[in-house]
Amino acid sequence: MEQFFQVLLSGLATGSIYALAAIGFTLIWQAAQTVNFAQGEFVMLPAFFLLAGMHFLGMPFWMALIFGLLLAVFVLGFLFKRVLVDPLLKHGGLSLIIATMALAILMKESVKEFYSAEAQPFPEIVPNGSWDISGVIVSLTDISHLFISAVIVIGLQLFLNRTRTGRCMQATAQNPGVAEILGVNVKRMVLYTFLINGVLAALASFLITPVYLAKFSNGEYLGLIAFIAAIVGGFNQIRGALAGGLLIGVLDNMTATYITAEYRQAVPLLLLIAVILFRPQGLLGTSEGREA
Amino acid sequence: MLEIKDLYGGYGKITILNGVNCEIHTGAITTVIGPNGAGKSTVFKAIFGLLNVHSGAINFQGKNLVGMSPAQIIAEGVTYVPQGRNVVPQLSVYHNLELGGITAKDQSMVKRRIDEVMEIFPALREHQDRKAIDLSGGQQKQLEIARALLLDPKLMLIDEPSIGLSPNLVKEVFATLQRLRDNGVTVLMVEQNAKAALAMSDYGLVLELGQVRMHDKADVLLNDPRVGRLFLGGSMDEE
Amino acid sequence: MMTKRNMWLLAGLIALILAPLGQGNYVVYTLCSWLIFSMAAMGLNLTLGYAGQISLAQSAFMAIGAYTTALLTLPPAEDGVGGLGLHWLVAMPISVFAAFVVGLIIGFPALRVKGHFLAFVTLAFTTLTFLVLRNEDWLTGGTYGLVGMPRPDFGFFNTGKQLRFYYFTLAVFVVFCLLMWGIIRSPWGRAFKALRENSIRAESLGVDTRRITLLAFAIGSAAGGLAGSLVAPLVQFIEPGSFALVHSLKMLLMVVVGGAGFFFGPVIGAGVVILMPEFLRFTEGYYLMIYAATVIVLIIFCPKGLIGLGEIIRNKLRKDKKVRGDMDKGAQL
Amino acid sequence: MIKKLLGATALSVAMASTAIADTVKIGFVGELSGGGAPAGTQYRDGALLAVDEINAAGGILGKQIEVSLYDTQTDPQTSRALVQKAIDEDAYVVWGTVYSSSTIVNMLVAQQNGVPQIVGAEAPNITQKGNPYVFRTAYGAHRGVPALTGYFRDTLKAKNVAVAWVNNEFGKGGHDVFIKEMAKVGINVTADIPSEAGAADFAADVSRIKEANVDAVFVYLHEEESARFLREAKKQNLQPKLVGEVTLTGQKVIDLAGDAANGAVAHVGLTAEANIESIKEFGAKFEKKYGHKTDHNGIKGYVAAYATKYVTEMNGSFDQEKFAQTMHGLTLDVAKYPGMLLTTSWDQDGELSRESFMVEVVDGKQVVTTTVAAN
Repeated sequence: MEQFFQVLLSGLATGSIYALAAIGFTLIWQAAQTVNFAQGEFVMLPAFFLLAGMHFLGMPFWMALIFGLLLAVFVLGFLFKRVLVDPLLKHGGLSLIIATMALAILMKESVKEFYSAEAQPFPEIVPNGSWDISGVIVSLTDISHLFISAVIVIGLQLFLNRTRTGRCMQATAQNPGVAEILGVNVKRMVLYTFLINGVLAALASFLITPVYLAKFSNGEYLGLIAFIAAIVGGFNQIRGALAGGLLIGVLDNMTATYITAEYRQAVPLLLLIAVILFRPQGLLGTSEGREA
Repeated sequence: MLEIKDLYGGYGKITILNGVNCEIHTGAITTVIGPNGAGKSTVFKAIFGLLNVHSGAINFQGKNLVGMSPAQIIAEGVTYVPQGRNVVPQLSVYHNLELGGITAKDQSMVKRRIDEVMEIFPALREHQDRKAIDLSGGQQKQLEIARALLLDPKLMLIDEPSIGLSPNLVKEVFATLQRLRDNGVTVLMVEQNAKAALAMSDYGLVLELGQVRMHDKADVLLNDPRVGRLFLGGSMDEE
Repeated sequence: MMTKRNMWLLAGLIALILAPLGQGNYVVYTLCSWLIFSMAAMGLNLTLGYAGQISLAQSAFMAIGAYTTALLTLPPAEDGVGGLGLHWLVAMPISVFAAFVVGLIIGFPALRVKGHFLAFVTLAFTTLTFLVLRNEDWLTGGTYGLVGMPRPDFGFFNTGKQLRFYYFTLAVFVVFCLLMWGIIRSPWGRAFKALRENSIRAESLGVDTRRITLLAFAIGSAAGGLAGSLVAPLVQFIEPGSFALVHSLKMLLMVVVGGAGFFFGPVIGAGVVILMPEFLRFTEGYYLMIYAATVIVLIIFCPKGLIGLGEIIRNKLRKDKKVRGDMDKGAQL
Repeated sequence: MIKKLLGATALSVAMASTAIADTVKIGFVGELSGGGAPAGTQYRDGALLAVDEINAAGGILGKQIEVSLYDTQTDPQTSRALVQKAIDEDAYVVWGTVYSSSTIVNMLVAQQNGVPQIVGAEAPNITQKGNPYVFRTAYGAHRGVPALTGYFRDTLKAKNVAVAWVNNEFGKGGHDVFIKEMAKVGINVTADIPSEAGAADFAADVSRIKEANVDAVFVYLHEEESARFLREAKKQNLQPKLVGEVTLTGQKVIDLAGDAANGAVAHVGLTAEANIESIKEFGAKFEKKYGHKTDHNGIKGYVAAYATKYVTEMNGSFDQEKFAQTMHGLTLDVAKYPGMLLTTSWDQDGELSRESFMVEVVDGKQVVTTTVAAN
């Protein structure tokens, strides 16, 4: 039983970080109707911004953290939209999706060539420490991952629901045609979405890299998982992505513990296929949410 | 108040409007009819800045709207209700209404106006905290019209308001439009259901191949045999 | 009648026949892989270029073709994983058919749902295929793979030597191109083209877009199976890693770089991907970076790929002359 | 377009084959990009360091070494093509690859062409296929893992053990040997846990080991995964001794795992930290030239280059067949052949043996606890 709770807790903690990446995915999907195949690399990169800030620019940790965050927002939010998304959107979603696949390769290779091919240690954001609660080791890292992710998600929900800008973003995402005729600055709202995705990617990066270690290939699996989480949870709902992330995190760990290690990766994939076939709007998604 | 002069325009390089000329009567309801592909909805999009205008002018109260963004056009006092569903599905009725005033600087005024339009549409007040997607089709259309009224427009463009509504609801929507006209709003409407629309309108305008063919009092058009043959005959029950 | 287009095709074929003469084994080997990947990419082009759907399963279909061929052609083993010792001519059609059937099974449900869900389903399928190949070592040799697939011997023509294997591959390639050509000119093919030009209009003309897309996908999968069936005797070693997701991505980019929807686009794309490392040797590790960046630039500025780029350049050079209509058609068939 | 491409290919090949008479060509075929790049680039750097030294000292039999680098992108099929290319371009010996999956494919080509190949790969089956042209620079897992059997049985007195291994040809090789060895000495393997290469989340793995109640754990993972495993083990307070082969106590693992690496034990064939003058000196030279530390792959590359020199000079000619013959059953004593860093022997299969070490991580440093004699 201790094992069950141990694995559950670990799964939730990892899943909460998957959720951050998955939410970004969902936002981009809504704002630009595109699938960002580079989302995993978006989570991989900010950690290297932070490391570069510390090691090349000699910044103290907290300053490098802010530096990494801002650079991520600029590069992954602003530049990504301006350089790639804007010119490609008019060619249709297909070109853009393929371009993000190429972008993923470009980002991975660039980090490998310009930073390092080897994994790098990454400073802990959260201090070490753990409690033993009747056999279950509860670490500060796990708890804070869950807590920080929850705060981010709640904050984002509040922003989207309680502020006028947030509601304009929702309008843009759910019905861009209407947002435009109401005089919403649709372009700016779409930009905000990309910037928020940059923030989410950076935060996910800073939280997960102490565990995963900074490596150029980190995004491969993370991207896939975020992707599955978003589809399984429901592409048009933030809470869908959140639930999807947590579900996949737990399911992955439970599978590895109780069922099979060899086919561990298969379980999320099978879930993905099942959801696409039987409930394409996702477990929590609403199918009539947007006019396609 | 609205005068369209030699308007040419379309999507990309495809031209749909081939020199539209007309002057809309202030404070009246004018219905635009015409066959499919005549450019009815396209005229609306052109007025509202959503279209490539190749040449020509759209003068509204002495200002040329060509080249303005939707936000600027709203500020001039024009509002637009496109066809189909136009609510933001996951936002509440109240917040949908609020979006109607998103371009306004004075948000306390927007709050007041929301109250006022909800007076006109009591069903919206009743459901103000529900998600727009959960309203009935007729209520959603009411919501769209109410939202369009939020900034007290002088001209309302409304495209196919009857689509998907039951005959009773259509009557209700038409009555609403007449009430608006009586309060001084100029209404320009595109309607598939031409007979019923002309019957409640003051003026009618026939558009064909991107040009204005006829523009007269509604009852004159209703009794015109050519119009009857072309647009009123079977079109009532088509769809 | 010898049209200009046919002359170009003939010149291309002669170039392909002459290409390996006097070259080292490595160049000949690379030319073989180019032809094989061209076929796989041409199959993928049906799905991407004509039906406008992203498939990330082409490497999985190659795996199906390669493993089927390997298991059928390998000699029976006393211990461990062995095969049936059949001739390649028997193994190949079975491999192609297997890929075709699996393509139908995967594509049918995936294409029922709107949007780019085929991309997700095929992505999952490729990874699942990898896991099965890796874990079921009683059948596939697991992570160690299968070694020593024989190269086909046609009695009068044994393909054991590299150069001979190249001509064997070239012959398969030419037959394959003729078949594809036939498919594209058939009523189905006309439906593909209608689909590419305007899917909404195609639908209104009574084309069942879903069925045609499924067919395009399954035929494309069969092409992947054929390519796999050639990879097994070419490399004489297969292992799960050679058919991982990244190879599907690579093939997808081949199609885009060459020019999606153009008959010979994938051939050029495969040429760039497989031959470019040769010319960019000085770039060493930067090769993949340059490649990815090129793809992005190409997609932004010339979405029709290198063939499209060729067209633009040609049109610029001959601004005064009217571009011949048949050339346009010749490139885009 | 096609003709142009082909023309250019022909040109580049022609240029490459106009070799200058007083050089000897070596083909370096390795993982310079892709997932294997960290290992492949180390192997390359080690080899090139040796090449510089050898050339500065007059080359091999008076000929300067000219190394052509071929990047496999960590793809076995590419590596096969590139070994072919290196041979087409008259490589005398091929160095690499480090990844076993690539070596298994491309060694067929070198064998068919009769070109000796000195590899960094460690999968057991490489030297079990009767290929007379393949030679290792580190012994395979089937030699290394049995060296640990005594440690499990006698030192730890283990009854039940767990094994955590990476599910690829590297890990499976070690895993299979380990299972056999444990069966031989009657130790139960009660938890057998594979993980994917590149796996990041070891929570479930560690938790299963914990539940299995074992006396020791054999950890056979790549460097990064080892580090992640160690951190998770520390987090979950895993008590049994963690024992590895080569990778677990590597400097990279210690850097990445921090104090979670303390207490880990491994049997190491080559370590840059070994308290041996020759290796320390090599480590210093390496760090001076490249600005970063070497690992065992750097040593392997260095040794590959020197073995090529010594064996050729022993033969007195650049005869490839003779090279292979000489190397079988050869012992190079470090006293006479300092470039080998340690006395090294090859058997009839190209398998290598030399002395090795038991290493424990103490306060973030590798400490050699025992030296294991060559077998």
